[in-house]
Amino acid sequence: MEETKRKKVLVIGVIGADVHAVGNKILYHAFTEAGFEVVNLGVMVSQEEYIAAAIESNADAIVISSLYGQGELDCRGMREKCDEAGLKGIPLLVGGNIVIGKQSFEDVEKRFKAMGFDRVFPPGTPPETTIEALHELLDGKE
Amino acid sequence: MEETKRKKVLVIGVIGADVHAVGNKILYHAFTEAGFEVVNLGVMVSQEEYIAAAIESNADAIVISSLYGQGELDCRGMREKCDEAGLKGIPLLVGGNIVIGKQSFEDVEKRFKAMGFDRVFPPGTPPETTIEALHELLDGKE
Amino acid sequence: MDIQNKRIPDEEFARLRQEVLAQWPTGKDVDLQEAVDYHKSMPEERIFSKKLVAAKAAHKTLVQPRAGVPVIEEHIKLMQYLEKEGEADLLPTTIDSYTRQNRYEEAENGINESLRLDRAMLNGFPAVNHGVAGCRRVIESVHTPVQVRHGTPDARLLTEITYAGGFTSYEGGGISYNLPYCKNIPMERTIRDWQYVDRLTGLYEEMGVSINREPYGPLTGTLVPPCISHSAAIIEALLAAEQGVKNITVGYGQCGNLVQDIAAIRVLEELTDEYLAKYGYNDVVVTTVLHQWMGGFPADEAKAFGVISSGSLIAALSGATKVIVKSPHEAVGIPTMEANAQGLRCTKQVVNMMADQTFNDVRLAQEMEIIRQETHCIVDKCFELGNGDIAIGVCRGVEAGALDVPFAPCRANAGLMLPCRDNEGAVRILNTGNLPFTQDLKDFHAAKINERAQFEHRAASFQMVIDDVYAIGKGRLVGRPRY
Amino acid sequence: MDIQNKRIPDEEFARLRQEVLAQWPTGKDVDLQEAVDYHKSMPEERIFSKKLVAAKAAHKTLVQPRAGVPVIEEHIKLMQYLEKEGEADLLPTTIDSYTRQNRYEEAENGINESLRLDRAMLNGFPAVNHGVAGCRRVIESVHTPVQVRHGTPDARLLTEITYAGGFTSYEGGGISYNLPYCKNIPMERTIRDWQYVDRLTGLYEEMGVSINREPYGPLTGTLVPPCISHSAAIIEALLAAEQGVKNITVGYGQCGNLVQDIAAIRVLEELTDEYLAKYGYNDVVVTTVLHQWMGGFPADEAKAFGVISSGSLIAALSGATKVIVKSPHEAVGIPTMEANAQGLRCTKQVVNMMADQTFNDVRLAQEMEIIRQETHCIVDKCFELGNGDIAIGVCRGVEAGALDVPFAPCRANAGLMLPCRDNEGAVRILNTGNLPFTQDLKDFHAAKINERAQFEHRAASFQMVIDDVYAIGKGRLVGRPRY
Ligand code: B12
Ligand code: B12
Repeated sequence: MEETKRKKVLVIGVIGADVHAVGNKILYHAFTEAGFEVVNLGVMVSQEEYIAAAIESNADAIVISSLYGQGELDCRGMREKCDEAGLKGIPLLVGGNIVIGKQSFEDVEKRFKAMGFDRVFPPGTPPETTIEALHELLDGKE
Repeated sequence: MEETKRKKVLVIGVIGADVHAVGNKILYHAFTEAGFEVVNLGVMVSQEEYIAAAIESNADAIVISSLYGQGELDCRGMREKCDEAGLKGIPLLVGGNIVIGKQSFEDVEKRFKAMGFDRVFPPGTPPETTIEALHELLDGKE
Repeated sequence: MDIQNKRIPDEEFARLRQEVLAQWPTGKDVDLQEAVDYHKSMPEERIFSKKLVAAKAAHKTLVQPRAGVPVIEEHIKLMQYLEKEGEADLLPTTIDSYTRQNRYEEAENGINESLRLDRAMLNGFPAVNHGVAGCRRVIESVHTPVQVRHGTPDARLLTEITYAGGFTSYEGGGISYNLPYCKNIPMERTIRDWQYVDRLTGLYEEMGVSINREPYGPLTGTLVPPCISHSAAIIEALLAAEQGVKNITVGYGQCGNLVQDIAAIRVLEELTDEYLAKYGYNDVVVTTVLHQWMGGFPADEAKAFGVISSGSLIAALSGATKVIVKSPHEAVGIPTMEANAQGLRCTKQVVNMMADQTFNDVRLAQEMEIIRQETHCIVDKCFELGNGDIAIGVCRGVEAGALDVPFAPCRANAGLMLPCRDNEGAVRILNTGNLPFTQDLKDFHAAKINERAQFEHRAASFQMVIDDVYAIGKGRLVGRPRY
Repeated sequence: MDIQNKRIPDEEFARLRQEVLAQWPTGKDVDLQEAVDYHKSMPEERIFSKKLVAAKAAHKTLVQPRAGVPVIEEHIKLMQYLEKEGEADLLPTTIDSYTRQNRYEEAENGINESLRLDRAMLNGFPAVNHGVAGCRRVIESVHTPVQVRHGTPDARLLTEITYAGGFTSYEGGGISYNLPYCKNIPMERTIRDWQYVDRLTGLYEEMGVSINREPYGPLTGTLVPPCISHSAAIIEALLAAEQGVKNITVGYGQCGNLVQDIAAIRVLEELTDEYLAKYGYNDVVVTTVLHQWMGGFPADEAKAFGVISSGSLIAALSGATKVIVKSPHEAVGIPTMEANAQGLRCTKQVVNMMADQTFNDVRLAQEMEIIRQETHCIVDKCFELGNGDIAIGVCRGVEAGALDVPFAPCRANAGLMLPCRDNEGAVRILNTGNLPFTQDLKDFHAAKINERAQFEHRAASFQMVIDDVYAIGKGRLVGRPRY
């Protein structure tokens, strides 16, 4: 039964001028193993590229990684661009080391939620937690 | 001229049930090198022993070490006992790791000054600083 | 693109130079002769190459942090703090990631946002935007040599501005700042652009100013076997020497196994000297740098200090000329200046406690010989692929996977080789891909990994690699099952 | 006083026991059979000897802090914190210094003052005052074995109470808790009193409860050459074995030179086994403990982490069964529980990163042989001085300076021997005093120190010793002139 259902589609990638590739390669592996269909855009992905890929693949969620610290600048306006492109309400997840330096994660989460992200994750979040969160977000929906 | 003057006499030792001997041996060496006459009582010295030695040697100052943390209990009443024994006003110096744990040194100094110590020193005070302080305290006096 | 390992002709360089300096308004403030005069007027305490040469002679290991913030005043405060409270022997200025991708407009925005929000919004110091005068303010604020550290595929303008700005050392190279640091840039392009950087360095050298150049050793910082980073470092040293560079520091990122790491640093210096001599560059001074563990760190600060110490030990015992230091904040974010200074002081303690000791393991000679053979295989293959021209050869070598960097984001990289640890934690090669290894070397790696697989009662696979990627962050060296 | 190395006869022991238990009111709560039943009812996770034996078999290095505060509730909080946040494999209960000198009235005052002022006024846990029930509250609050750590010349009552209180390991011995820990007590007295402790341990053993005993390795913690602490440890092991102790951990305090330290731990285990076998104790399990640097620490916490890491490395590479951990607060005062846990986690990281590695220096065999020969000289001399009885022999040996501890405060110690570091930082002997060394050994030490003296262009003297005492606190291993 489960087997025959359409796999959920994720668009993943590392945003901005960020080249941290290791986590991205491992997430691709882990998501695929966990039964998702994954469109991996790799590193240095622009907002436009995520959106184009999400439209093309009819994605269920966009999973944004940012490691290098400039994520806060890179992520601004992403939700608005999704809305404009007709991806209203598409789940946006962000994780990695998404701001500069050791900051209170509560503040950081607030800031990114205000920017329209549905889920915001602190540094070092393991793939299992990420996958759990995706199931929570997506499993009810069809 | 200097040479012929009577050497200043110091009574030194480690107070209470404290057996930290290394600093004591080095202080003995350093004070002697610096031209003091030193009566070294070693470790585990009671208040009474300091006082008896100071009287006997006609000491110019008592230098108390406490390393093991229980110095605060061990030092209580020392000034009063000196007064009673006729050592009114004898300079009392204390140094080492004189309280339990990492405490604000300002507080510690205040507490020990209130107990009648003339000079109170933080952990790791080098012999040079100690000798300087002794000169400051004793050089004017005759 | 047409490249070769030949000194860029003066004319061509002059033409390129005009283009480069026009890339951003601050370029116009660069005046080579004035810059050279400025360098010559600097006190010796600020000259990187001199401090390195002295340290090498004295068998001393110098200590250097990474650090950079967007606003000049804050950056000066940071440098002064690391010099004073961190006891840094050498200082860095780490460049932000927009500048690294030549996105100066975005960098400008980052500076403005940092000022507006009163917190850093860039991950480094945007030196191009700050220009020559801004750089000089930094240099003049300290009594320690300062190096530009970045990760910039096309670093030509950055080099012009920072050299004119008084920096006396410069990290990077056409391989090491391509494969780990970009996505779509062909090798020919970065080799070419770095020939420009090296030629500019050569020009300064010819005008009497010796600027230190440092190929970036650790590459992706993640399970990079010594032979890979050594090959990259040696080839970049050769390319630099051809353009007239005379003071080179080759680097290596700690892998975690003591014997392998110490062997690696020793072989790195030896082979760099050997290849430079072999190809006729006889007046280059080679020093070495050990980078403390460059992969995923434990989030806990006390544990991070343990990792930092282990790298410090290796730096000292291997006799590296300097060590690049991590901070206890590594897993979380760019360190505060306090955390950065803590990493430095911890390192200093260990380096100094080990300064008088030597490491003389019975396995050292064998490990050195393995790294020597592997590196020879790769570098010589690149020469062969370039018909004797290493600039051409390295591009072909990367394309062919003869020089293959694990976990590299760049399309130019073959990505066929798969590393993992052996049973003592040395980084070995699970799948040699197209590495031009002899059968003996392949057998050696297979045997080493097989030993571990048997010990762990599992077959060697990508899961083992993943376990190894996480291992140090989780408090181990070898990613054993069920940790 | 009349002593010999013979199991205390049951009758005599019973008589002594009555006296001992009457020394302080809490003594009356001790009931041997009830205590044995209590031990037998404890879950295995709380049994020290079992955890050590398992670690030894698995070649694992366990991690243990020092810790103790005066008030029971606070002490329980501390233990639970170190177990959970410190990831401690083994727990301690460090006893305060009044209890160590049997000053139970002052300890009582210290407890009351601690309660009144709401801060610790004692440097440890006054277990005698807290009594059997108090101890059991501590033991039952954690899932980890707990050891009594102290420095008590006459520890008989403390042993009775803590054993009945459920502690499963006990540190100390008649040499190691005399010479560094008191001023006026004759060796005969402490040897005698520790025979009591060992006999009590033997009684538990005979009743089916194996309590681990640990001679205190580091002595004064200050430039103690391996042969000195090894001799003390071996002799204490022999004395303990005679009284029926079956599970012994011999210890050594890190000196700072990698080769010497690793050689020391390896020889320590080997020689203890050898002597136990030689004198007919064939069923004693011997494990080892490495104490992280026991001398003066740097005040800076980041630097302290460096020192802590260096000891962790040695523990792992030497294969010590456990490592006793320092904290970043070491130079300043008794650590907060947070700082203590930091020291533990830092240690854990390094120990685990080194767990799969081995150390195989070419000089290891020679260094081991030196320590072996030196220790044989001392221990055998003590046997000789006692006409074959080591209890008598060690007293005479200490008196004669055949076993001589540097910087010891006790009058019983000869204090003729003077240690200092050689040019690589190994602790050597500048003045052998009355150590019963062969001429070869004396020459070896002289040559090693001479090498350093020449390097430093100064004669070896007490100033060199002083420089070495301060060196690690000032960030170096060898106290070079002008640091
Ligand atoms: C390896 C590494 C590098 C390598 C990267 C090689 C490569 N191309 O991949 C090199 C050395 C090249 C590098 C370069 C730089 N790096 Co770097 N790097 C690291 C390091 C040490 C490990 C990263 C890693 O691979 N971890 C292992 C993988 C498996 O974990 P991960 O990346 O964290 O990803 C996992 C999770 O985060 C999570 N996750 C990731 N994305 C998402 C998304 C969602 C939605 C969720 C739920 C979870 C999730 O799942 C992943 C898999 O488990 C980290 C620090 C650390 N973590 O220890 C610094 C770090 C990320 N780097 C940093 C920086 C600043 C840089 C540089 C700017 C250089 C500099 N100033 O030092 C450049 C940036 C270049 C650029 N343009 O991007 C900073 C970022 C600072 C900040 N955010 O405040 C860090 C944190 C180090 C530090 N403390 O300063 N780096
Ligand atoms: C070596 C040592 C030991 C050795 C001592 C051997 C011996 N018999 O001498 C051993 C291992 C036996 C030991 C035992 C104990 N120790 Co101890 N020990 C140390 C250590 C590591 C170094 C001390 C030393 O020798 N330093 C080198 C000498 C040259 O320096 P110094 O002693 O500080 O003395 C210099 C200065 O302080 C100054 N000075 C000294 N006195 C005075 C006086 C004046 C007036 C002035 C101006 C200056 C001055 O000049 C001296 C010369 O430079 C310190 C921590 C540290 N400092 O790193 C802990 C330390 C002193 N020990 C400590 C403790 C608690 C103990 C024990 C209770 C065991 C325990 N709980 O761990 C027992 C106490 C036994 C007892 N009854 O006293 C604590 C004290 C805690 C506190 N105050 O809060 C310390 C600070 C460690 C810690 N952080 O927990 N210890």
